[in-house]
Amino acid sequence: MNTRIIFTIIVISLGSIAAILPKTKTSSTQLTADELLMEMKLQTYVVSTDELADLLISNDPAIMLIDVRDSVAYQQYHLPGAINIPLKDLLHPDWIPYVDQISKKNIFYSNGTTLSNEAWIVTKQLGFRNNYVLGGGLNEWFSSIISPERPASTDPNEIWALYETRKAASMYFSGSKPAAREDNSTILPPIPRKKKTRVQGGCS
Amino acid sequence: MGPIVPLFNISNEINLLMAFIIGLGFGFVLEQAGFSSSRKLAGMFYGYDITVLKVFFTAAITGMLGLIFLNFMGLIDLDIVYINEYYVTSSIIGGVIMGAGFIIGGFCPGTSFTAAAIGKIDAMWFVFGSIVGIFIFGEVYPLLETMYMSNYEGSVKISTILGIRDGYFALLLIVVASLMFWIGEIAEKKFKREDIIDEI
Amino acid sequence: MKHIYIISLGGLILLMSMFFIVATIQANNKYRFKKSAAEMLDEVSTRHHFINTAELNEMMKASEYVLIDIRTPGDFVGFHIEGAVNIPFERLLDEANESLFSNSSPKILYGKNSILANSAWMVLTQYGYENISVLNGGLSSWQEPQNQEKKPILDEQAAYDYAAIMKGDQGI
Amino acid sequence: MDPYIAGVLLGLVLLVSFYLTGRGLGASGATRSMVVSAVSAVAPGHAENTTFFHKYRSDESPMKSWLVLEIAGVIIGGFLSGAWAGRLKLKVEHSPKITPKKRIVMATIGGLFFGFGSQLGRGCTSGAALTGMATLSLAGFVTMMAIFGTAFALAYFFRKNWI
Repeated sequence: MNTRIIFTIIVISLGSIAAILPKTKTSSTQLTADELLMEMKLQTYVVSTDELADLLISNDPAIMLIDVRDSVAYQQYHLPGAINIPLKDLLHPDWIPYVDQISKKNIFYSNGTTLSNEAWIVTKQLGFRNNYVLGGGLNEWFSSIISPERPASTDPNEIWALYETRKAASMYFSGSKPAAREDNSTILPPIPRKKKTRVQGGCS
Repeated sequence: MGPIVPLFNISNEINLLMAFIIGLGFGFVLEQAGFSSSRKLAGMFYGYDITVLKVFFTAAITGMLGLIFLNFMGLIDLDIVYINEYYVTSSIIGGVIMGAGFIIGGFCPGTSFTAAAIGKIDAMWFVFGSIVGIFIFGEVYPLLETMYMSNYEGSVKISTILGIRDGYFALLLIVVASLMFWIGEIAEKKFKREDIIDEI
Repeated sequence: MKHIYIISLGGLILLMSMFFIVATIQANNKYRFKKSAAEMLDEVSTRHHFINTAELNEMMKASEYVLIDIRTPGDFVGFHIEGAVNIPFERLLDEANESLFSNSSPKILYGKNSILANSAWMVLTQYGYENISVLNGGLSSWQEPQNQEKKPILDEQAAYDYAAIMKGDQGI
Repeated sequence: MDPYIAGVLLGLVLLVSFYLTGRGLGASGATRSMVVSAVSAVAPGHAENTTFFHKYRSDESPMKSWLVLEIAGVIIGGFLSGAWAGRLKLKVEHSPKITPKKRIVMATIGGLFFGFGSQLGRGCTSGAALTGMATLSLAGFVTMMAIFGTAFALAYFFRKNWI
């Protein structure tokens, strides 16, 4: 038995193993299972409605609201300045520059939290950063900001203070519409995230 | 998780040190394989010594299987590993010119360095020739620029083009290479040149 | 020619030992994404994994099912659906639970509502586990069973007529 | 050394290179670095005006380029191996049918072709073909087939040089 035969046997067997290996993709941006669960548990990616109201009132240019509901629901009502990326189109090449970028803070929202949460998990798996979720979604937005519940007179001062802020925010959003941010055509695609670049190599 | 240098922001000095050590291994193996002899290299095209074919394909298969297994085991991120860019026209024309250079000169750049290192004078002239060749290319580059840049296809993998998984393609290549080794060894017996083999 | 055998044998042993070393590293790193993001998106869009209370009742009549409560142990002790086991969300991927999830019998996840349970479902599905469902609406829908259809996600139902409120048709 | 074992070792060197630095092996790029820095040193104005030299000109010394360091390793590694095997000897290797002078001319012409082709093809046998094949890149396979195909096709015309 010469070297060629030994070599052939070894590489053909290794090659057969390679051919039957399940298709897996190793990515350096992948979170470990524990990190993923921890982040979900701690809800670090959730923006509360009060925080969002603050950001919108201060006209923070660094936030981008993304409505992940279908376009009918978006047409009927959407938050000021929001763009519409229905969940099923999230990974459409046209939208990738919006969800995979570094210049803005993307906030996904839907009626509740389920759809936006799913959008976040999908983008997280791909290693996209700067994506957040509006906790409670539009339902929470309306119940807490647009029509805040009047606290009982016996409630402590902090709750009253919160109520007053919310009431002011409510006036802001239902009164004069911030029309400047309404026109979608003026929203430019954000700066794409610097991709993990391939190493320069070969003879160049 | 590899590749280590780009992922862990290793300093350039360490990277260069790694380059030197990798080069040591590269040069040692090339010389040990007998690639410092132009007549051994050229033997492949006349059938009396197919060492080039054996070493070249064995190395490519080993590297390929290694990358597939490393990726499967989660030890390397193939999105970062360099994949050659494919410019159809210039790859083919460049390859044809290099092929002509190979049969005329009897070396390729890597082997010419090892051969020059052990004192082959023809290899030193080959290195000189390649320096001149690159200089000429630099001078005539404006004339060739359109051709150099035409038909760009990106960093495309052959398995993607064929629409099969990397593993299948590797197995296919291994089977083809094994057949080539077998035929090559038959050719080695048929075109045997004792005089040349003794000399190199 | 004898040394060739020795060299190839040595090489083979080296290769095998490397393979084993790497294989053990792999064993420690078993949680890898088995489904791509696009596949997950498709799967999520079909929403076959949401079940309502009626379906849950139906499933609980069969002998083989695992009902998993992902809330904290404290909440679990307070109240839980009969027959449920408690695996707090952050412990889902612990080694001890691996056999439970790789089992082929149907598994139902529930939490306070369906949001965290849905996250759990997505993580487990990404890691390749199958035959897992989520109780639509979670424990709140179990405690107050409404006449619910399967499809509309309870959490995603609009609680208000947003457009009307914003137009000022309805008083705030 | 047995070619198959040498091949496996070369493959392992390639793999180590991929694992550590994410790039494969290369050779002609080092020569280019040297040419570019030589031109920049001798005729800085010319280097500035020529697109090609300008493109690859870097402010760092050429001795800080990855490929140049790698090739320095190749030369030393080759020398060590030659010393170990007792192959160190100044000589011109040629077929008995040609004179050493003709062999040197041929080697220089071959080098000229290889240098030119490696720039056009973006890499030589090691940088484009070997590394490219290991990463399953289409460019690697095309370049490899073009090199070996042409060499086989022209082998007949240059048989005197070798056999």
